[in-house]
Amino acid sequence: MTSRALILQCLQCALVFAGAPLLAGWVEQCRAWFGNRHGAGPLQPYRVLRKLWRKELVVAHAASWVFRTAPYLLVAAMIIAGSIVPLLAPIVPLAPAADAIALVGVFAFARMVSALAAMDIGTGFGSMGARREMLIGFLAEPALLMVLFTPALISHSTSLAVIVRQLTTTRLFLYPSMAFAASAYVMVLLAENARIPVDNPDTHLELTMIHGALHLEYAGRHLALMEWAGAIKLATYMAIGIALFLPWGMSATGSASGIALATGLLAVKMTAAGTALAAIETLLAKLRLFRVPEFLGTAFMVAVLGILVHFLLGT
Amino acid sequence: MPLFAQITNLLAALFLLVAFAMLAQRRIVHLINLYALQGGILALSIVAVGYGTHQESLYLSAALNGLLKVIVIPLILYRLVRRLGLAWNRENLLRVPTLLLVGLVLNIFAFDVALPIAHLAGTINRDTFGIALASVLLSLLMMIVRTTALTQVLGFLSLENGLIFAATSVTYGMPMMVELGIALDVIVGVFILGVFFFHIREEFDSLDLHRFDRHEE
Amino acid sequence: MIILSILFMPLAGAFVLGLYGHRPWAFAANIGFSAATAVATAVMTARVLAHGPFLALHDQAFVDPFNVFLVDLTAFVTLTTAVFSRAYMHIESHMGRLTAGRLRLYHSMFQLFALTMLVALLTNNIGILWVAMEGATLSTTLLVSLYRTPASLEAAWKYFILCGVGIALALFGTIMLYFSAHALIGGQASLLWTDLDRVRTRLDPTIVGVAFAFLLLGYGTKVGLVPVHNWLPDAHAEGPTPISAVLSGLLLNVALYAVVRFQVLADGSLRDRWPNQLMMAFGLLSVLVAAFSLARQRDIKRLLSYSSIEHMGLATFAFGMGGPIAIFAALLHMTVHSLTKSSLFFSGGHIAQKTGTQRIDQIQGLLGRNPAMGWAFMLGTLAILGTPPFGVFTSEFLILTVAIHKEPWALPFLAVGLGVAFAALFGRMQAMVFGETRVPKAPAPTSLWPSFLHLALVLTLGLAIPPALSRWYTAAARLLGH
Amino acid sequence: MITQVGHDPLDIALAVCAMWLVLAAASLALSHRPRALRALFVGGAAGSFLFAAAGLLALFAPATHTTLPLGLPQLAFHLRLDALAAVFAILFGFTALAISLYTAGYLRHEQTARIARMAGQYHLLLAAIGLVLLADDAYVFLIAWETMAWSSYLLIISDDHMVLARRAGLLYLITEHMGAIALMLAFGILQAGTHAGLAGYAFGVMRETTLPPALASVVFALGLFGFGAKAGFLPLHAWLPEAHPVAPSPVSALLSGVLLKLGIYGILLFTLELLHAPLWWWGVLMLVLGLVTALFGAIYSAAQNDMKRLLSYSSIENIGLILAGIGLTVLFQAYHMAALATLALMATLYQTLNHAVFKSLLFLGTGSVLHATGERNLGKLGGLIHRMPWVAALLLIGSFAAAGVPPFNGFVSEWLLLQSFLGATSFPQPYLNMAVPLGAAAVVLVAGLAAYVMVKFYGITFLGQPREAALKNAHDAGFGERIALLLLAGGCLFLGLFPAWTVDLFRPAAAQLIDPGAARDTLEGHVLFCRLHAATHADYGPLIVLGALALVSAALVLILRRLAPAPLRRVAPWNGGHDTRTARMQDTAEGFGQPIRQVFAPFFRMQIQRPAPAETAPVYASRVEDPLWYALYLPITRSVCRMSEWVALLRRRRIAIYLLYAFVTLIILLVLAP
Repeated sequence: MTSRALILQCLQCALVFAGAPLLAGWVEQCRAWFGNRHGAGPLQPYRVLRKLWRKELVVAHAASWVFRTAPYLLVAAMIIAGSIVPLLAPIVPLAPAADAIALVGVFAFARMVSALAAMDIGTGFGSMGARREMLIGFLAEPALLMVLFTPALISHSTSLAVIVRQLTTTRLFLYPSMAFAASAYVMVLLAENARIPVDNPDTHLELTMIHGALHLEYAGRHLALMEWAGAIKLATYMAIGIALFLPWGMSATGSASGIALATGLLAVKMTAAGTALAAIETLLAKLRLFRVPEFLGTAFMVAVLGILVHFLLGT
Repeated sequence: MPLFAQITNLLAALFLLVAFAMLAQRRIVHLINLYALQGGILALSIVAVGYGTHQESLYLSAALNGLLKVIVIPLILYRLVRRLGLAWNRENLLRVPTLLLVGLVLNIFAFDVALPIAHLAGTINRDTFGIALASVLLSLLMMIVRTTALTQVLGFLSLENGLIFAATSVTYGMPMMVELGIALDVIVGVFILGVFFFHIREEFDSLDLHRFDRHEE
Repeated sequence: MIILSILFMPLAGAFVLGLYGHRPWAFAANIGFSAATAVATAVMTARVLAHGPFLALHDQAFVDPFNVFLVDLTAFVTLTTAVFSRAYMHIESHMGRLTAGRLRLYHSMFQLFALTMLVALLTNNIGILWVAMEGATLSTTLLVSLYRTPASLEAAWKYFILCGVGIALALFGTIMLYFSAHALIGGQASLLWTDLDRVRTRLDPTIVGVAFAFLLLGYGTKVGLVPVHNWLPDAHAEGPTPISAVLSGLLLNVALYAVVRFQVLADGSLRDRWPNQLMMAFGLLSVLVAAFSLARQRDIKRLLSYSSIEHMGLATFAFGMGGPIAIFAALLHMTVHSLTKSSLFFSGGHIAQKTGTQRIDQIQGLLGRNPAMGWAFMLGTLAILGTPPFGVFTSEFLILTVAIHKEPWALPFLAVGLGVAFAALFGRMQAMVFGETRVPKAPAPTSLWPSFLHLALVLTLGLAIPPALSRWYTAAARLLGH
Repeated sequence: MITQVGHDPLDIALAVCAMWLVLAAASLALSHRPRALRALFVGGAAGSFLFAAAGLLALFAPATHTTLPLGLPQLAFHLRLDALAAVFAILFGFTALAISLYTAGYLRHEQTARIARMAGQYHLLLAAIGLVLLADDAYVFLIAWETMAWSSYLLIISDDHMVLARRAGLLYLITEHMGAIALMLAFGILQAGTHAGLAGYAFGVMRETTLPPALASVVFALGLFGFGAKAGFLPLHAWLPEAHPVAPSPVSALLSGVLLKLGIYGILLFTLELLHAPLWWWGVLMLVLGLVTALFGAIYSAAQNDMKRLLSYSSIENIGLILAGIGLTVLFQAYHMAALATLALMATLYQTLNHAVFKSLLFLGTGSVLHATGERNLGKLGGLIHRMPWVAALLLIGSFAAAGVPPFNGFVSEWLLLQSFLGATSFPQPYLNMAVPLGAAAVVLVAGLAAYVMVKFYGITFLGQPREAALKNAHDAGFGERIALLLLAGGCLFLGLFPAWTVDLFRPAAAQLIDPGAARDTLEGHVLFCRLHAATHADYGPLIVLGALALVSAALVLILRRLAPAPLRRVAPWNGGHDTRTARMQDTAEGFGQPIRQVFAPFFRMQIQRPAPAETAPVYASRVEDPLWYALYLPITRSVCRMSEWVALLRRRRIAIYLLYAFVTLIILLVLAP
């Protein structure tokens, strides 16, 4: 493990940690534009975070330590996830900690923590949000795993770094199976990050919200952490998608110039992905909760089709 | 065929005839008479066999059987019938002709079973085996169709007659010790039955067997 | 001599107790005579162990590896039953269910019954065997109707008629066998089993085939083989419990012993597997019918008697299969069934006595008030159902082993029979032993140690078979299998 | 590696079994001294520790065997402690250690008679389990196996005054007995194949013999049925959710933690050890059966409202996953893919060990809750984290472990299992290649559902507000119980964080069952992570994950303290402005399960009681029933009843009829006579 790799790892951590709100802001801004609104600008999340930071920390009487530790654990889990995905180069010293499957596991861990925290106060909304969140979780996870299986089968490894190295270092090769995987992945991403059509990130209306209900009792710096964790999660999912389906342009060796190029390319890809996400959200309408299984079931089927295509057409 | 063999065969035929008659008889007193008659025929046939084969022990056996089956048991049964007040009771037998027909079929069946065995037999009056088997089956049939305890017992006793008939006429008699044992068992059995009848009547007011089939699962 | 002394003890007992059986000391005397018989059999056993099998009384009596252990078993179970009967009948006479005369009758007939069974086992003469079996029927008829209730009279009547007819058929079979041997041996010896055994290959197959049909059906009635088993549940349920115990534990064994003796002869003569197939068919049918009947029983002793039918069926099946292991297993099965079933009748009898009812649905929660009774009954049930480490498991294990080798077609039937029997019997047992306590406190002391003693023996047999016993079984298996 | 062993591990294990028997007997003698009786459990715990230690020693020593002068004339008791048995011995010893300690504390307030009864039966059960693992011939095995069944039955109906307990016990024992009959037949066929007479019952002889495939398949099917009855996979699972709730909690823990695993042990013994050449379709059958069972268990556990029922369905789920793992192992083994077979076997064993530890933890925890509140119904619990901080904290670990999320132990086995699914792509049959990886999706779905269930279990029991006033008086677990829970939670953490070390425990077993080379090379690793070299390459480092989690959260806490030192203020919950003074505003257990019932409605047999609109005290209740109960168990019962009715028709209440039977039989016999 070289010092360059270490530097790269730190850079990546910082990038994910600090850049995630920007991405979230950009998506919001695009949605505003698509909705014919001005929008508050891509930097708005930072302002919100700063405001929450300063606010008094208000906690319900009934809250136990589960409630209070959850925000920290969530952010930590998301940062771990974000630092494992190859962002700029397929050189990730932390990669042995978790492969793609473990990454799904880390997200599941975070989901459980947030659901338990939401149930801690004992309010109706909290437990409702928790059960809906868990519902989406167990529906989305099989689909996500099937998505990840396609590249894993191609590269004979579930390690993201290995997959990306395989995809970037061989000459440009179009895998038809990956097209299926990519579309399934987008659907999973929408569900997992509480986006339309599964959830509406803008509303705290009880009938529609899923994710928002989990945050309902949080205030002050806790809420800030929760929001930040959400932003990192979105960024990480985007990063995974980019690493798997658009890995070109990453620096294979991790040289300074390569990294610079890769960073630039990453910014472009992220911007494009954010715009696309906003476009999808604007074009679609929110589904009823019990339509979500159908939606995710479709995602699962598409991912399975991807695997079958892989077997049929080979590599 | 020597004379004694002809006599034995004749007695065997009579024996079977009595068995048929018992199957069809309705009145208890007549049944007992028939039983005594059967016992007599049995004793006579034992004498005939004993004479024909020069076995003195068979005379003893004949005496034993005659005493028991012509005198002792019928006497006991008469006494029982009188004390139980059953003397002129008659039983409702369903369809006597059918019964006799079934008996006939049984007869044919028994002869059919006995035929190959009889061929092997070294004894002279080998054909009586079929008759013994037939009378055993007829007695069984009689037990099945009878509905009172006493008549059932008569069927049982007649069954036992058939057995002894088989033992003596076909095989020229069992060893004495065994015969004595069998006789002892029969007499004890009849005594026990006698005791029984009183208890049964005490408890059920009747010797009709239908009455006491209600304690079943 | 020794055989005479074995037979003398119960005979003397029958006489003495017939005169004084109602006295307070009669209970102990009953034990005393049984103990004396047991001692005499022990002496005989020692002699057999030392010098091997022997004939006695002008060849009319004999002891070989097959009957020696059954004689021991009979003497032993008679003794423990006498011990049990002391406590049990004491309570019965206290409760006024028995008059002095009946007590005399009971004690006398108990000894007489023991005598007939010993005679049946020890005699070499198949005619005497028949006489003894008939004697056993007669002596127990009186015992079954001891209470003179309508139900018991009915049961005794059924017992008498059905077994009487059965045994009459057996006599017919015996006569035919005698007939077929007469030409070969001639004279008195044609009834001696040892002589018949010598010429068995030369006996005429046609006659022996028919004779065996009669004998199997006849003695099978006393074994309790389906479809001629119908006397058995009634006789067991209505008589006094000690009699149920010896009926199930001993009489059925003795009857099966007789069947097997004849099977050996028939095997030798027929040389096809007809006798074997017949016994297997009867055995399997008994297992199945008994198992399915168990599910509908409401009376505790009736329940146990159906289980007896099942187990005798199993043993018959095993004898039918033949071969050293199967016969070994069948002998073991007879032993452990006898011990376990009498143990169950001991505890079941006390249960019925304490609760004042034999109806299963009125008994509940034995474990709460009378733990010893509850445990004895529960462990006994487990044992009889073939649960390891009790000995019944061992024999069933061996029977299944042989069945897999020789008669795989029978396996589904056996499995269904064993399974259904387990579910039915265990379910009934559980309802009685567990649950809210409804049982009143014991009115008088009980005598459960015979029950536990039997269970301990069965447990020992399940874990290890003593070499001496195993040698006997093996020798008997060789004797029967040739 | 332990090189020099003072005593033969087999001797130690045997001595421990004997000691348990002595303890069982001692409970009879001490039946009036509660303190001494409870001390027996501590003795039992010491024995369990020794047993586990013997297992550990046996892992790294060649298999030892011995015979005892008991048993049948030609078949003495054969005993042996090999690597496979050693793995299960460790599992059993460790779990039993915790459960024994727990029980010693748990029984504090019980009646003496009950303690005595439990002490006797419990130690008998331990001895029987130990003997099952040591058995090396079918006779000992069956003796121990059935003794285990009925002694555990007695424990299940410890509360025999409850009708439900009796029903459950009966169902359990009948199922077990049917299984035992099947096993007896299976062993019999195996023995018949050896042509060695009774001596063929020794496993040693069976190992040397190969049966023809048709017979082997019969043995396999019988074995699967027999062991399945114990392990509880579909459709033999029905006893599980009935028996666990009514049994005393330590017994539930032992049932779920150890007894079910012995079914797994048996299947491994049969498929990979005694029948050496598995056929591919066995694997597929077990795989499908396992996945169906797992899904069934997961879905049903989400719909339960009783703590222990929920956990027992979750046990069914885990058993399903384990069976799927065995199925994969057998499938790989049938095609001689040693590396993948090893991987799948390790996943199986890992899952087995994990489940033993975390499910015992959860059951013991529910025992403490039950003790403290007298309540098993989730709908009447809540907020116990404040009253029972120890139990709550330790059970949180257990819940995470059961949910299968990193860095806890449940995830490791799931990861290994998924990796082996991923490897299932180079079979000679293309349809297997396409179909088997889809199984992974089922596994993940099950894991997701497990997380759902655990959130429900933990959240409703420990979090939120108490749903009943009486809960305010709940007390935390006592000392003995706490030690046991700590031990098991520690086990969860150890297994979760040190997969490389744990896998080392399984290597000897994999070498024994599959291939020594593959066992050595398939998985490697050190303290930080474990690395896979099968068809796929991957790493997993739970310690890094945990370290990073701890590091980042600690850093965040520190930084935020410095940067945003706003004070903390306690207020009433906001709840979107709605009233929160009553605990009834919270989700009920039924409410929490509603999405599952909605999504999986076709799988359930449901009865829902909806309140009328005008009702003043509205009650909503739902009852979920097992369709298999109606599709399988009741029809069987009915057909047995019908059969016995037919048989009862033979009883005709007339002597004449009985005579007729004899007569007809005689005629038939005479006709048939040769």
